[in-house]
Amino acid sequence: MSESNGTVRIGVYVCHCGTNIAGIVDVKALTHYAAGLPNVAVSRDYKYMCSDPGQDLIRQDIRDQHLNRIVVASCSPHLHEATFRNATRAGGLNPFFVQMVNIREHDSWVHTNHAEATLKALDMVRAAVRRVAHHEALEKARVSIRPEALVVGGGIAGIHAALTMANAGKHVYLVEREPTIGGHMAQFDKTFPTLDCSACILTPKMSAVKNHPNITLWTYSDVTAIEGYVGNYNVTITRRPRYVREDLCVGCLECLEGCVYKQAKVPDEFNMGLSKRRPIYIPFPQAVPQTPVIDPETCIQFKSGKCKKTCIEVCGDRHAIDLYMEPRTEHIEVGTVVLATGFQTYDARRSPYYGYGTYPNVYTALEIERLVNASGPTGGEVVLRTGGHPKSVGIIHCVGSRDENTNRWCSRVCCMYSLKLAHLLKEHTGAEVFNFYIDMRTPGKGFEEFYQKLLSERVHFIRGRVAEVTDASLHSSEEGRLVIRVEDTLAGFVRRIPVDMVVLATGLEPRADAQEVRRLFNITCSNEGFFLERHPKLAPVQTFTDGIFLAGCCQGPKDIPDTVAQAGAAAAEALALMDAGCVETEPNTAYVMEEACCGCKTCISVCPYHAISFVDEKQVSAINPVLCKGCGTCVAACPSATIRQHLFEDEQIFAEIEGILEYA
Amino acid sequence: MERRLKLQKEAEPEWARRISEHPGCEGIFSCLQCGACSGTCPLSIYMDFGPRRIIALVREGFRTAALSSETIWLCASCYACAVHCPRQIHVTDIMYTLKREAIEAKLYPRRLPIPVLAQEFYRAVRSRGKNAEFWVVLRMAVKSNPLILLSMIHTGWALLRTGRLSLHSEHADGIAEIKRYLDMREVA
Amino acid sequence: MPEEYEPKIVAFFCNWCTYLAADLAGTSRIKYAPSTRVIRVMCSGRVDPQFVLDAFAKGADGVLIGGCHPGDCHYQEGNYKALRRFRLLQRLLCQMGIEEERVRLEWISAAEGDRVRAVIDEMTAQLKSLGPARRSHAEAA
Amino acid sequence: MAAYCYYPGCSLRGTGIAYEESLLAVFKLLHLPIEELRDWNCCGATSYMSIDEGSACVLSARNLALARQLHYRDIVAPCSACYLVLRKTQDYVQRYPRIGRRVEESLGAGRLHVLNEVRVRHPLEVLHTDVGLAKIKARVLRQWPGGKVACYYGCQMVRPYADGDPDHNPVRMDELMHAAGVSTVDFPLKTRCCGGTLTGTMPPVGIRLNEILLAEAHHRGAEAMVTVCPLCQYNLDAYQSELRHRSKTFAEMPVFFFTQVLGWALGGDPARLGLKRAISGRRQIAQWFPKQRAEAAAHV
Repeated sequence: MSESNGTVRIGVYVCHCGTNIAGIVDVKALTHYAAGLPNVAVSRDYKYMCSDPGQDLIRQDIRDQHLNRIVVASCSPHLHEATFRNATRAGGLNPFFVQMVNIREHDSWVHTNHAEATLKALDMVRAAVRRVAHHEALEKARVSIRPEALVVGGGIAGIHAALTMANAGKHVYLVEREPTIGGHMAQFDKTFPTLDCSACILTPKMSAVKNHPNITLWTYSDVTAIEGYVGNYNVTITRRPRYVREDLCVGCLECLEGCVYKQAKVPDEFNMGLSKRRPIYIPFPQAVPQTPVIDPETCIQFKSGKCKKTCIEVCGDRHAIDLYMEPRTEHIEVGTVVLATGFQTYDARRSPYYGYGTYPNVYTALEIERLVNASGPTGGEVVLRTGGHPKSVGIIHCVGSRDENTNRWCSRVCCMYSLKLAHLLKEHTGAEVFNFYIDMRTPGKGFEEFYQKLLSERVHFIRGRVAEVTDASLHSSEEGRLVIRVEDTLAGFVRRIPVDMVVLATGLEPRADAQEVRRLFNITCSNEGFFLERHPKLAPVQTFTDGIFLAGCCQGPKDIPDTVAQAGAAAAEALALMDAGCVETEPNTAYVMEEACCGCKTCISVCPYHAISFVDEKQVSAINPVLCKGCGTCVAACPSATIRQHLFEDEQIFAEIEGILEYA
Repeated sequence: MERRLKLQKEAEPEWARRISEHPGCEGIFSCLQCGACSGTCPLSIYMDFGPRRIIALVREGFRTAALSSETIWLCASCYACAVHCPRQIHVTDIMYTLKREAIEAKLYPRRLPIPVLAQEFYRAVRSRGKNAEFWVVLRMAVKSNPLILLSMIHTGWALLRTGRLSLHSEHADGIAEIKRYLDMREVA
Repeated sequence: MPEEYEPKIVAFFCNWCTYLAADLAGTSRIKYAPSTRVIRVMCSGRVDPQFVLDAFAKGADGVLIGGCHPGDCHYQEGNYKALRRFRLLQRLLCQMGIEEERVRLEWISAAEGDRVRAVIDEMTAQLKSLGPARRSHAEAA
Repeated sequence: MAAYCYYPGCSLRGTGIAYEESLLAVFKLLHLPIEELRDWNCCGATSYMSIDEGSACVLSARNLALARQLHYRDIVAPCSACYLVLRKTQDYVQRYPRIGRRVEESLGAGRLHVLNEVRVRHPLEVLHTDVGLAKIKARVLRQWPGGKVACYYGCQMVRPYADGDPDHNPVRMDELMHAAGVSTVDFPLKTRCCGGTLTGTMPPVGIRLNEILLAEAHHRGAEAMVTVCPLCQYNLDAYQSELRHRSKTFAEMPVFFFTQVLGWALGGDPARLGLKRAISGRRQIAQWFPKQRAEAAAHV
């Protein structure tokens, strides 16, 4: 190859990106200018450099023009660096002789003045031309990938991802925080738009998880630490004590009846507090695992130590109840991670004008899911908190969505689940149902048809954001009821509509601990607080940390079909990595010029990966390239400038600085 | 029968843009038309358009319709809409801006005493530095709708009897200075 | 072209947060002053004080270093190292007569495209009011 | 202790004179030094804003600058409109350069920042926060002779510059009433607008708004309403006889300033609390505060 000797011959390729770049930057002038820069042998512009003919230009020129350096002025290296490296390799040149110039995201898309944008592009290309001359041939290192996967979160996303990978023969650890898997989907009554029973389609999958030989399920557990890197993550999981041993419990549930509390007294989380449970409980009848859990906050024995412990009596010689259970720590090694930690619903108390928490007959949508459910707290009978059945119901959309004062985003599922609840409430009670919406969003298979069905069921649709729910009446017809005040924006006047029940379609938001989880897994959140995907279109389930994938609502609100599809995609990406068995890593590691090292050990203290050790015999530092992640902090910290970094050599960066400022 | 067709040539998009540059009016183009403002407003039920439709008129540039509306004058500046708006649009400030524009363009509805009151108040404060409730209200009534006076006799008497109505109009001591301040023109 | 003084800022953006934020500003079509030229580094911890001195010596009017928010560093704590180094550097530059507004360290996460605009626009305005950097001081370094 | 700077605004010298009387009495009873701002001028209120925004801010700014010049830290504005306009001016001169320039032109260059060095306070907040509920409770000397009251906060004091009390459901006045031994009713319309000047300009509309408020207060079991704003008090107070003429079921009730209630509880001289300035509910007032009792009480 020509790279090691002889003169530097650079090819510069300026991409138009249609009009994305060419509309602002004068690409002809840029190409012409680049041609005149030192060492530039070829300078070309092309409509789409990333297209096959564009890449062919590079391949062809490497061969025909004996190029040994390539500069591509186009988009972000995060998008197409791999593309142009591959093209370079295909042309017979080491792929690390490429430097990209980001004249789209960093130039044409953010500036409006043609002259200034072009000037900036000239500077950037000049810097790259200077830099690339200092590039060297590098080889990618290979890291092996362990065939085990970790799935965090046991809602429908986590369940589907775990089953997919387990079915492909990989061992999967599924970690769930709650005492059961199932997530929010287990709480839903029916699913839109088909009105399948949510439990009927979910519980078989939950059982499949339990029975799958390739799945280790840890519920009531948290991931507390993760170290390592793609293919080789060391994960620590803390399993909280449920005080009932999963290995000994047979799931007879006699202990529940045996509890000294003959009346259940504790608000039932699964039923959104609409029913009570005992201190020893299982969240719902189909819970997986079928092992009860004791809540130490409410158990008399834990609170006072003076309980008759009838649960233990009932359990008898099965000895499954162990009040001295301690938290257990598990250490596992996995190659990939799928995060499926889900969402939380908006706290309706944050919108006090809708009266949630003030007026008993104001409900959240999730409460209604339980209320209409046949196995719910009322057996599916819609009974008001104040007693009786509602004759009219108002469903308020966009509570905690599309609102700068609370959450800005559209939660995507509320229109459809509100339609579903409208249908179910009408079906269960025959009540008159009013929907109050800002915009009706039904973009999905069968969704618009469902909307039509609801219209034909004579459900009222009033376009307007509700101003308030009040019990202050203006007329005898309103007395003792809740009045919804809203501008009917289509009819063009303000209306007061008395109802017996108000349902708040609360939005979806990131979990309260999303930021901690993000830090734990070293990934990023979007402004809203949902986990950020690597690329919104081209890498929607990847993160910026290799080997960690996203599934479900932790990445943004979505409905069940989309969640399952995304979970499948995340599983497939993880499987692709694990099946390949190894991955190439960026050769941007640091290395020590032994002969110049003064042995001061400054570098050792700054390395977060313990990749640097001190070689006593030689009195110098040495860097383990497998552990080095390529941050370059030690390079900057080294007082004798003896540590260097591949791909980010000092000369390369100095050349870039000089290139930028040459004509300044 | 009123003809309710609007031709696009009647729209003044440049005016809309100019309005959006006034303090508090930045939000007109991000309005969702959700109606939270009109629903919250205690006075929208008396208005010809209500705040939501006023925003719709303004951002589409229907200047005359917006400025000659009664809606903007019925706004009592209670700020309920501004606090409730999911786009945090300062609806009250938009109303103020439109009131000023309407007075400047002399498009405000003449029968309405509210703009008259505003102007009388403005004059009183300009000349005395303080408001004189009695005289301002009296002049407003005389200029707009003297019949209002009839309805006021009773209240006026009650106020006078309880010592709450001052016929004397107070001056601020620094009135000369205040006048000088107010006469300064805005620097470009 | 108008003869208004246009400052030139050399920016060192970390690969994982600020560079991505600048990419996001692009995909969101956020507009900002064309004063900045970005050099990509893997981590703000890689920014050697010499790079900054060199930039001033070669005629930069300002240097902007962008890293992940504290606690969010892709490399755990490289940004803390950057911060410590930055404080020393700022003192050194001050002694050399380079105003402290000319060098900035900002934490900008990958989601904060608009913050890229805000920081660059603000810094550009400040540099405009300061006028061109006195190169001689930096050369003396 | 630095004195509070008292900014009466025009209404407290007219229709709201009872507010001034009772406010000053309460401050005196609590030994809070308060001095009237020398040479104050009108804040501009909503009407001036409707004609000329820049000048409206100039008017307010002059008061703030005067207060600062006299080294006051807190300017107490009892009228909700004054309170809002002063705060809005502080906000706008910062937020909008155009307004800042207009104000600076009048005040003199470089003096804009002084406007925000004065804190604009509502007396409700001063009594609730600076004095505190415990202290007020400890100083209560008289039992409230009337029944339950409905606390009505109105609009401009709670929106948009609420200063700590939640704008949808403010509670400070209710808590002060409880501290003074007065029971309050749950009043859902506590921040619904009274219509402001509409009672004068569009009487049917303005009076209807007040009718809704009064009827709801009555419906909730209140025997009186308590207010924090001279305009609210006037609107609720002045048109009740008209409402009574229109509807047989309408029940007249007194409308107090919160400082009148506090002044009574703290043992103030009833003659100096402006109780006689009420237009409506005079029968109840005469019954609750009979002459002898008032005189006897004055010597507590």
